[in-house]
Amino acid sequence: MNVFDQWRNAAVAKPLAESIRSIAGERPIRIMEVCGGHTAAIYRFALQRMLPGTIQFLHGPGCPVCVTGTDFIDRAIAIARAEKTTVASFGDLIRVPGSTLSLAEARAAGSSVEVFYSAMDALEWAVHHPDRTVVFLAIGFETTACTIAAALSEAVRRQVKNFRILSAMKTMPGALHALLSDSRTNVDALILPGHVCSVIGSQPFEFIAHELRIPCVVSGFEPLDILESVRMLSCQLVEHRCEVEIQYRRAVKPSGNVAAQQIMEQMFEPVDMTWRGLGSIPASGLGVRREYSAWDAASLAGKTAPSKEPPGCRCGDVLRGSIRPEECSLFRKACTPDRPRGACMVSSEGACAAVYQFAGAEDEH
Amino acid sequence: MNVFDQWRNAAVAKPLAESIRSIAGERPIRIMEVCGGHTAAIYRFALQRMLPGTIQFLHGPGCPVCVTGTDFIDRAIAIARAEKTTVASFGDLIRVPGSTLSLAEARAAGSSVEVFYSAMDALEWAVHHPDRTVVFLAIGFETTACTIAAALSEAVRRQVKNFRILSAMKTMPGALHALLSDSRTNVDALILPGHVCSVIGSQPFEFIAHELRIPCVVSGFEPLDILESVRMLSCQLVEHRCEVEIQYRRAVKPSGNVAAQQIMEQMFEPVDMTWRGLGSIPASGLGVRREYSAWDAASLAGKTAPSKEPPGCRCGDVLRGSIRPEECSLFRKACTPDRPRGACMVSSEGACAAVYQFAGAEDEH
Amino acid sequence: MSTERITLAHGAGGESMRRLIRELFREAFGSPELQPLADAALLELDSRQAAFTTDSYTVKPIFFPGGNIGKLCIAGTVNDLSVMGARPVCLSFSCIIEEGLPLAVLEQIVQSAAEEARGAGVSIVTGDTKVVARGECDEIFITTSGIGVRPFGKGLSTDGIKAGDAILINGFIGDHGISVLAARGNLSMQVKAESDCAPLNGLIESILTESAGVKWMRDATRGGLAAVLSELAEDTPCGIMIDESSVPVRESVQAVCELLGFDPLHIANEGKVVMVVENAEAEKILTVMKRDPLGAHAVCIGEVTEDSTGIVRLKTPVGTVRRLHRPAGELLPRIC
Amino acid sequence: MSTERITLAHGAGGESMRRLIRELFREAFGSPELQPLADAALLELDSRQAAFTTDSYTVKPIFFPGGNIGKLCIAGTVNDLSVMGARPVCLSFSCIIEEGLPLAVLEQIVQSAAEEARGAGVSIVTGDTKVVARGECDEIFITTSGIGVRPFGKGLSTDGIKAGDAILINGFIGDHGISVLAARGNLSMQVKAESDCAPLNGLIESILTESAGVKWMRDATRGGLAAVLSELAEDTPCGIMIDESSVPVRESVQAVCELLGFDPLHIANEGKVVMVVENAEAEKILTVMKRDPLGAHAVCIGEVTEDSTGIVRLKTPVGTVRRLHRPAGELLPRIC
Repeated sequence: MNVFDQWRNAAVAKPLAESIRSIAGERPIRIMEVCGGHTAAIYRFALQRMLPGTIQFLHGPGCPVCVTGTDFIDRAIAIARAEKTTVASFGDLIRVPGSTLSLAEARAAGSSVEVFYSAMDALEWAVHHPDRTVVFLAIGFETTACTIAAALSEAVRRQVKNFRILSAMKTMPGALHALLSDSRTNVDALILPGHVCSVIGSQPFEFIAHELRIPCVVSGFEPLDILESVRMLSCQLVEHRCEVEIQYRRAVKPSGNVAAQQIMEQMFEPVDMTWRGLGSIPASGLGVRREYSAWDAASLAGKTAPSKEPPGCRCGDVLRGSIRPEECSLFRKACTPDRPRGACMVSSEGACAAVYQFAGAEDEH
Repeated sequence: MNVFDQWRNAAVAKPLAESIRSIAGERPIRIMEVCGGHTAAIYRFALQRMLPGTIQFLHGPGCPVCVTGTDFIDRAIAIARAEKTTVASFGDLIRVPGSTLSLAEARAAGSSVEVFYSAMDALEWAVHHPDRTVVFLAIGFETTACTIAAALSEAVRRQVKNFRILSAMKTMPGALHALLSDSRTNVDALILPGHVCSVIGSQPFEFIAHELRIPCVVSGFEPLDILESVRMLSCQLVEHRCEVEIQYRRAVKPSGNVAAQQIMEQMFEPVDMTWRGLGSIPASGLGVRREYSAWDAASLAGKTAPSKEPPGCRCGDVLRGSIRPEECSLFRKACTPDRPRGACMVSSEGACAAVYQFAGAEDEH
Repeated sequence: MSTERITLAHGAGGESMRRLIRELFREAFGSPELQPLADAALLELDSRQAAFTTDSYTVKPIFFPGGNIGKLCIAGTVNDLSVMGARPVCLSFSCIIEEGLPLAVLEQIVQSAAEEARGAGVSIVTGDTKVVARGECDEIFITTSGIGVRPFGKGLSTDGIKAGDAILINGFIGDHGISVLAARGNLSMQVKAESDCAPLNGLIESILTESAGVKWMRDATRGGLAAVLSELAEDTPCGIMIDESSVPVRESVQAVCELLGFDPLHIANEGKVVMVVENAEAEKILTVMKRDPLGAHAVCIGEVTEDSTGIVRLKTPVGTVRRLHRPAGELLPRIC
Repeated sequence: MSTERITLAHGAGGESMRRLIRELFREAFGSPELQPLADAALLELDSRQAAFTTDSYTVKPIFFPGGNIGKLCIAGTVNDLSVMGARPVCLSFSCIIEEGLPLAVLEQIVQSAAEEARGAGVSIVTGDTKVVARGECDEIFITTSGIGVRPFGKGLSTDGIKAGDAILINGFIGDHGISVLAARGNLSMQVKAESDCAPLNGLIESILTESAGVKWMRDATRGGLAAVLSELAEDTPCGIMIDESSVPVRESVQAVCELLGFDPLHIANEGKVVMVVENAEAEKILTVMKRDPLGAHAVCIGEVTEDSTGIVRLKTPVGTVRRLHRPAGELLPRIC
C-alpha cells in the first residue's frame, strides 16, 4: 500500500465512471486536455475504456518537447557545432529529429551535448567547466520556466558568464486562445494543465470560460483526478455552465504561486513564439529580458538552412487535436519511440508515444 | 639471414676478441663509453664476457634520460598542472621519478601528458589542438637536438604559437671535459658516442686526445663495432698513441653533418646546464635563442619547491662511472625497471636498466 | 598503498601487473583453479550439459546504494545462469581499468566481487586485466562470463506453458535502476532507493529442488519486467495478463518514476526473477521464495491466458485493461 | 545504413538493440546455440574436462595491418584454450561500444570475428552489447571468453620437462606488437610489418594428434617470448638455454626494435606458440608444424638444461651467454 493507491483505486473509479455515464447520458462530449501529463495518464490507465464512447479525449499542444519546433533543434545543433560550446538539454529533447539530425545524432557525430534534469544542474556544470560556453535549451511551459528563471537569476547573481539560455519557453494562455479561437478546432470542454496552474493560477484561463464559452476544469494527474474532472465538466455542460473549476485543489490556487510568477517576470519577457502545429503566436513565449542579454544565447545562433519537417509527419495535426496519432500513416510503422520521425513520438508525454506505448490491448498485436 | 647478422657474428667476434686479448696482454684497461646505446649493446651482447677481466667498461653520462635532473621533471610536472597545457614528452622520460611524482603518475592523477617519438610529431599535435599550449620536453644530446631544432624551425616558419620547448638539451664535449678533468675520474680510454659524432663530427673531441691524453675511438653500436673499437683503443694504449680514431666510418665524418649543425646554431644557443651526477657545467646545454623566446617554455615554468633526490639513489655516482649499478644498495631491490627509483633504471639506455635486464646468467637468480 | 593509483604499467604484462594479480586478484578470489598466469583455467564439470553466458558491466557511477560494479557483475552473471536452470559453477573476471583509478577503489570492487562470489558459492577461475590511458574508458568496466551445469531445469522452456499458469516475482521492482539514477547525483531530490543487486542462485535452486512446477523463468534486467513479459508472450501460443496493483513497487521508486515520466515496469532490476509456474504449485513456490530474504516480498502478479495470444495485457489499478509493451527508446544509459 | 552511427539507443535494451543483435550479430555469428535474447547459451560438451579463459581486447588502433580487434579477440581466446591442450568449442563475445562508432566499422569487426571463428571451427554462442557515451571508451572494446574440452593434452604440464627437451616456435616473433605500433602512425618511418594474429588450434591439434612428444606450450603474447620462457623456467627444476641467432625475427621488425630500444624477445605476438618437446620428437613435430602455413618458419630455438635452474639463458649472436629476463616496465600500451 503506497501513497499513490488513494488516487488509483478501482473501488472509487468504477462508481465515478458510472456517475459520469449517468450525467452525460447519450451526449457526445469532446474534451481536450492540454498537458502532456494528462495525455500520458489517460493512456496509461486506459481511462477511455471506463467511459462511454460518446466521451472523447482530444490531445492538445501540451507536451513541451512536442511543441518545440524543428527550427529550434536545428539552431541548437548549429550552436553545438561551435568550438568549446556545450549544449545542455533535457533528456527527451535530444531525440527529437531536426531537419537532418537529432541532437543525439549530433552528439554521436562529435558535438558536445549534455543531458540534465534541471537548469540548475546545467548551471553547476557550467561553473565546473569555465572553459566551455554552456547553452541551456530552455523549453517548457510556465512550470519549467519558473525553475529556469531561478537558475538564470542565480547565474546573474554569481556572474556565471559562460552560461546562456536559448529559449523556446512557452506560455499556455495565449496559445490556448489561438487554438480555441480557430474555427477548425472542435472542443466541448477543457481539462486545464494542473502544473501550469499551480504556478500561474487558474485566473489567466478565465477568458476561455467567459469569452470562448468553453467549460474548464483544472485537473490533477492521477486517474481519479482526471475522472473527477470529467465528471465536473459533464456537469457544467449538462447544466450549461461555463466556468473555470479547480479539481486539483491540493496543488492549485486561483492566484497561483506569486513568488514563482515574480521571478519569471523578473528574468523573462513575453515574445512571439513558434509552436509546432500552431505556427507563430504573438506573445506566447518567454525570452530573456534585454538587461540580461549577456546570458541570452539567441545571438549565438548562427544562420541555419530553412527547417524541413520530416516527410509525412503529422505531429502538427496531432498537436491541434485534428487527428488521433493512429491516423498518421507513419505511426508505428516508420515512426516508433525507438526511431521517432516526429516529436510527438519522442517524449513520454507525447500523444503518439502514449498511444504507441499503452494502447491496443484488444485491438492490435 | 638479415642485415644485422653481418655485425653480430660469432665467427668474426671470436677471433677479434682473441686479438684484443693478445694485444692488451695483462694490462688493465678502463674504457668509458659515454653513449647509452653503447652501454645497452655491451650488456645485451654480454661483450664483457668475451674480453679478459683486465679490460673493464665504465659507463659514462651518455643516456639522455638519465642525465636529466630531478628539477627538470619537477618543472615539467608544474607546467603540466596548468590549465589547457599539455606536456609532450619522449616515452621513457615520463617514468623518471621527480621529487614527489613522475610525469606518468602526474598523468594518472589528471595532468595532460602525451608521449611522442619525435618533436615533429608533437608539433603536429599542437597544430591539431590549437586550444592547448603544448610544451615539448626537449632532452637529449646533439643527435636529438638537431631534430628538435628542425621542429622548432618549422614551428617558427608556420607561426605555431601554442608550441613551446622546455629545454634540457645537452652537448657532449663540454660535459666530457668536466668529467674527464675531474681527478676522481679514472679512465684509460674512451669510446666516443657514434650518433653524436655523426652530427657534430669527431673534431670537437680532439681535445680529449690532445689535451687530456686519453685515446678515443668513435664507435658504432653493433657488437662487432664495439669489439673493433676496443681493439683500436688497446692498440693506441699499447703504442702510447692518443688520437681520435673513427671506427664508425659508415656514419661519421670528422666534420660531421654541417646542415644539422647549422640548424642547431640557428635555433639554439649554448647555456649552462645541470647534469644529474655532474652538477652544473658551463655552456654544456642548448637553450632556445632569444629571438625565438615566444617558443621558449622556460618562462612558463613557475616556481617549484627545491628538488629532492630519491633517498639512497646513487644515479649520480653511476653516471660519473664511480660505481657500477650493482653497487647501489637500491639496485634490483627497491629499484627495478617496473618501479624505478632513479633515472638510470628507467631508460633502456640507462646503465642500471641494462644491468638489470641483461646481466647475470651465471651469477644470479 | 592507499594513495596509489593504477598506471599503464599495471596492465603492461610486467612486474607491476604480476604483483597486482598476485596481491589483489588471486588473494581476493583465491580459488584453486585460479592460476592467473596460465592462459586458461582447467575444470572438471559435474555434467556435460552446461550453460554459458557473458555480460559487460559499465554502470555509472561504479558505487551506488546497495552495491557496486564488482558486486553487480557477479550477481548478474550468476543470475543469467540460474534462470536457465543451471547451477553456476565458475566465472571469469576481466576488467578494463582507466589509468589513474585509485588502487583502493579497485581493491574495494574486487573485494565486493570476491565476497559476492563466495556468498553465491561460485569460483572465479580465470581473468584478465587491461589498463587504458586516462580518458580512454570511464573508471572501470568489467566483463564476467560464467559456466553453469544443468542438474535441474531440463524441462525449463516456454513449451509447457499453458493458460492458467501463474506468474510470480520475488519482490519489489525498479530498485536498481532508480538507485543508480539517484546515485548520479543529478536528481534534485533525495531518493531512498537501494539496488536489489543480488545473486539468486540459492533462491532458484531451493525452488527447483522443492517443486517441479516451474516452467520458465528470467531475471528482469535491462528493459525491466515489461521486457521479460513481452519476450515471454512472443514465445508462447498464449497471452499474459498482469495485475498492476499486485506488482510490488516501493513508494520512493514510484515517486521518482512519476516525476520523470518512467514506468516502473520498464526499470531495470538486478535481483528479480520472473517465473511462470503451474497454478497448483504457485502457493508452495511462493512459500519457498518467502523463506529466503531475497524473496520476502514474493507475489503472484498475473497469469497466462488463453486469449490475446502473443501479447501482454495489464489490468490497471482503476480496473481498465491496456496492453503492456517493452520499453522503446533509450531509458537510462549505463545502469548495468 | 552505411553512414549510420551507433547511438546510446543501440545499447538500451529496446528495439534498436534488438535489431542490431538480430541483423548484425546473429546474422554474422549464426550458430544454433546463439539465442541473443536468452540469458545464457545451453551447451552439450564432449567431455566434462574443460578449459575456460577470458581476455579483454583494447587494441589501438582497432584496425592494423594483418587484422583488427574482431579477428584478434577470436584468435587470442582460441589460442589461450589451445595451448592448454583443449579443443576450443565455443566463445562468448561481449562488446563495449563508444557512441558514434560508424555502424559500418562495427559490421566489419563483427564480420572479421565471425570469419575467424568459422575458420577456427568454433561457435560464438552468447554475447552482450553495451554502448557508452562518447568519450567514455575508445571506439570499441571486446571481451571474449571461451570454453574448450580436453580430449588431448592430459599430460601437458611442466612436470615432465627434463634436460635435453627441445624448445620450438612456429615462426617469426614481434610482428604483432610492431605492426600495431606502426599502425598508430606516429613512427616517422615506414614499417613493413603485419600482425601474425591467427588461431593456432588447427596447428596444435595436428601436432598433438601426430606426436605424443609435446610436454608443455604457451602462446607468446604480452611480454613476448621472454615472458613465456621466464615463466617456464620458474616453473621447472631445470634451466632454459636459447640460441638468439636461431630465433626468427624479420628484418623490418628488428630495425624498428633497434631504433626504439626494444628487444624483439619482449614484443607481443598473437599467433606464436612456444613448445617444449621431447628431443627425439622435435624433428617430427617441426615437420608437422611446417606443413601448416602458420608454422612455415617453425624452428628449434633452444633446449632445456640441467644447470642454471629456474633461469633463462640466451646465447647471443656473438657467442656470449647472458640471462634473459621478462620485460619490466611499460613497453607498448594497448597492443591487445
